[in-house]
Amino acid sequence: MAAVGLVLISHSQKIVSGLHDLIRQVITDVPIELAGGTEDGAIGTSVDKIMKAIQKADAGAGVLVFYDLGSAKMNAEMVAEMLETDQIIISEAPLVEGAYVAAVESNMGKSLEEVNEAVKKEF
Amino acid sequence: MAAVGLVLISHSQKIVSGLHDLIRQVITDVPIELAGGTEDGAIGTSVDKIMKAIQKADAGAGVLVFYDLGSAKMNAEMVAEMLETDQIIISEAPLVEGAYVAAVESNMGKSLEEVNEAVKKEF
Amino acid sequence: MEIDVQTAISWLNKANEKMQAEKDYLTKLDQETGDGDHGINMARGFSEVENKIANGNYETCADVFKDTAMTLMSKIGGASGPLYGTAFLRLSTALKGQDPVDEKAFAQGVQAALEGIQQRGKASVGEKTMVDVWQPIAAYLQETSAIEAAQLEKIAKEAMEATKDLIATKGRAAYFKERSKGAIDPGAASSFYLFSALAEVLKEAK
Amino acid sequence: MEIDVQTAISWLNKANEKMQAEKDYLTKLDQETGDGDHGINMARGFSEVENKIANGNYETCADVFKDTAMTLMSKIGGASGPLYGTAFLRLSTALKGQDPVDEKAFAQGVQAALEGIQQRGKASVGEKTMVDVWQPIAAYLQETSAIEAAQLEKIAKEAMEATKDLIATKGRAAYFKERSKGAIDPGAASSFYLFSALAEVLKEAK
Ligand SMILES: Nc1ncnc2c1ncn2[C@@H]1O[C@H](COP(=O)(O)OP(=O)(O)O)[C@@H](O)[C@H]1O
Ligand SMILES: Nc1ncnc2c1ncn2[C@@H]1O[C@H](COP(=O)(O)OP(=O)(O)O)[C@@H](O)[C@H]1O
Ligand SMILES: [Mg+2]
Ligand SMILES: [Mg+2]
Ligand SMILES: [Mg+2]
Ligand SMILES: [Mg+2]
Repeated sequence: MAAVGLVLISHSQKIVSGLHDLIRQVITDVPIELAGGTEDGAIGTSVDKIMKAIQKADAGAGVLVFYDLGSAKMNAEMVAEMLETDQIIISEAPLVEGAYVAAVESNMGKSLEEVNEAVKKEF
Repeated sequence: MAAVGLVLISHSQKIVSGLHDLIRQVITDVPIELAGGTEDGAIGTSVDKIMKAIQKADAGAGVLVFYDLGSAKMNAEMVAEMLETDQIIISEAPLVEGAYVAAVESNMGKSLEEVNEAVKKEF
Repeated sequence: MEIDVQTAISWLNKANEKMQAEKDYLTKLDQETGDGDHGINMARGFSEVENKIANGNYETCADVFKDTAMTLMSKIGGASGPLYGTAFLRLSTALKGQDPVDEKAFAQGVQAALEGIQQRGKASVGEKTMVDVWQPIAAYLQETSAIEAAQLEKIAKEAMEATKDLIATKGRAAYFKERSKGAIDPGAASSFYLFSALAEVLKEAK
Repeated sequence: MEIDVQTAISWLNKANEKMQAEKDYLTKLDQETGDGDHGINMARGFSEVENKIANGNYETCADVFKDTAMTLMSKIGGASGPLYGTAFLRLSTALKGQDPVDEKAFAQGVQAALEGIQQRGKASVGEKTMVDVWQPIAAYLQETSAIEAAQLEKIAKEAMEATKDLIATKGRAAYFKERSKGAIDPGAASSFYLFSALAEVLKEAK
């Protein structure tokens, strides 16, 4: 069975790239896609990057999305609406700490709802 | 009057470097020092980096420390004990979100205790 | 007065002109309590909009506004991207099937845009955001029997200036709490330029 | 039996030998519910310790253990750095002014080291950490009237193996909750090697 995918959104490409390194030391089998920085790599977020990341991270078990600042959340919500699926949840947990927990939980084979609940419980 | 300094500790150099970029867009006048990765830049933390960062970030108003995972906290606590000062507080707030709030609060000229309390209140 | 494809395009081009001219000012406003990129965001976004619609062959205003929405969404890396993007998307949807657009339909479209901004950003009036300009403009357009350009501009301007005394409770400025008081909200300012561009275009079209 | 500078150095060198030999095994254990670096951390840390003390000119065990502590702290990038670092620092402090160290003083030193680990990591017995090995060892050393090497090793080994059935509630393994059951805790394993090295050195010294 496919594992719940994670999408890490940050205004900074470096933040999500480093977070990816951190998680990959521990969890290798969970789909993780990054959407860091704007189209041209500046500080900000990109709807197109977020859209592609969400599509790529969904291996059939849905996607849990983590973000840093509020404007990234707005972009994520817009993408979720465009994709018209209920297989995307935007987590309100802190980016680094939340994504780390989610990776471990997803790796246990839990469902999207279960991973989201497990993450919620930690924060 | 000096502003409360921030120290950002992460297992990943990239995470704190990106977080620094993010905060510096908004707040330029608060001392921020980074302690990311091990001595040789691998994933992990370094007591020596943390020690230097804390000493450098203290401009006279104390230092608020943010970290990602528990072992980074142990290292930070060890440094705080070695430096034998009560001008260091290790924040339990999430790294990215907490440090962003702290930078804004420190920039308002608040004291170490006040910045720490303001950050606590947000999480 | 009616709004046709040409008026819509002129509006957006005029808006771009203003965003370019006020780029530094918008950035300066955003430096007060934000990340200092609002001028860059708006100048980039609207210049891409002008390019995009210059190359299009449009039959309806709805199509013009849809491309505007998509361009702003994908080219702006900050909060104003999804917010203005959603606004123009809702405007486009509301105007679908009507061309040229009469004042009543346009008023309803702007009301839909306002609601889109509020749905996206969860801000009410008084939270020191662009909503504080869009709301009185939407109200005026719905109340009036004939849009007066000067009145439209005046309402937008006063609404923008009134954001000065507000405390931000949404967006990045909210981190500054009481300190956010004293400066005009950047998004309110860019919204003023948008409606002031509309006022000018409507005046010329008369 | 007494522990002098030479015994202390032999202990640490023997421990290094074991950490090098078991590097892959420790890493494998840490891959189960951690980040897979415990073997690397211990091999690196103790090899640096061996280098450091080879170049020193020590008059007391306390000084040997102090350099050991400082080296482990600064050369290990994970939790085991501050934990073993604190342990050896407390051992060093407890032994200050006594040389050679008699069994009673050494037992008190190990007890102080255990307390240091617990203060640093906030773990109690049963949380599937190195504490689960250090605690019974400290207890044995304090109870016995004469340290028996075989008994020391046996206690450490059994304590390490008992961590298999525990659920981790401290450290990275705690993220895995019930899934952390079934494998030996890496830090418990490295602690076993440390005390097994001590047992061998004490046996030889007899
Ligand atoms: N939640 C929100 N609801 C409505 N408007 C918002 C919200 N957040 C931000 N804004 C508007 O966006 C403007 C800032 O835009 P911009 O600087 O481009 O984005 P960012 O803050 O991401 O850098 C603010 O001045 C405000 O008018
Ligand atoms: N809070 C703690 N208290 C006691 N021991 C701990 C604690 N956290 C971790 N450990 C020990 O450290 C070991 C892991 O060490 P290591 O892999 O070197 O560090 P990291 O987990 O940072 O990669 C665990 O197996 C456990 O024995
Ligand atoms: Mg901005
Ligand atoms: Mg921005
Ligand atoms: Mg490890
Ligand atoms: Mg590690």
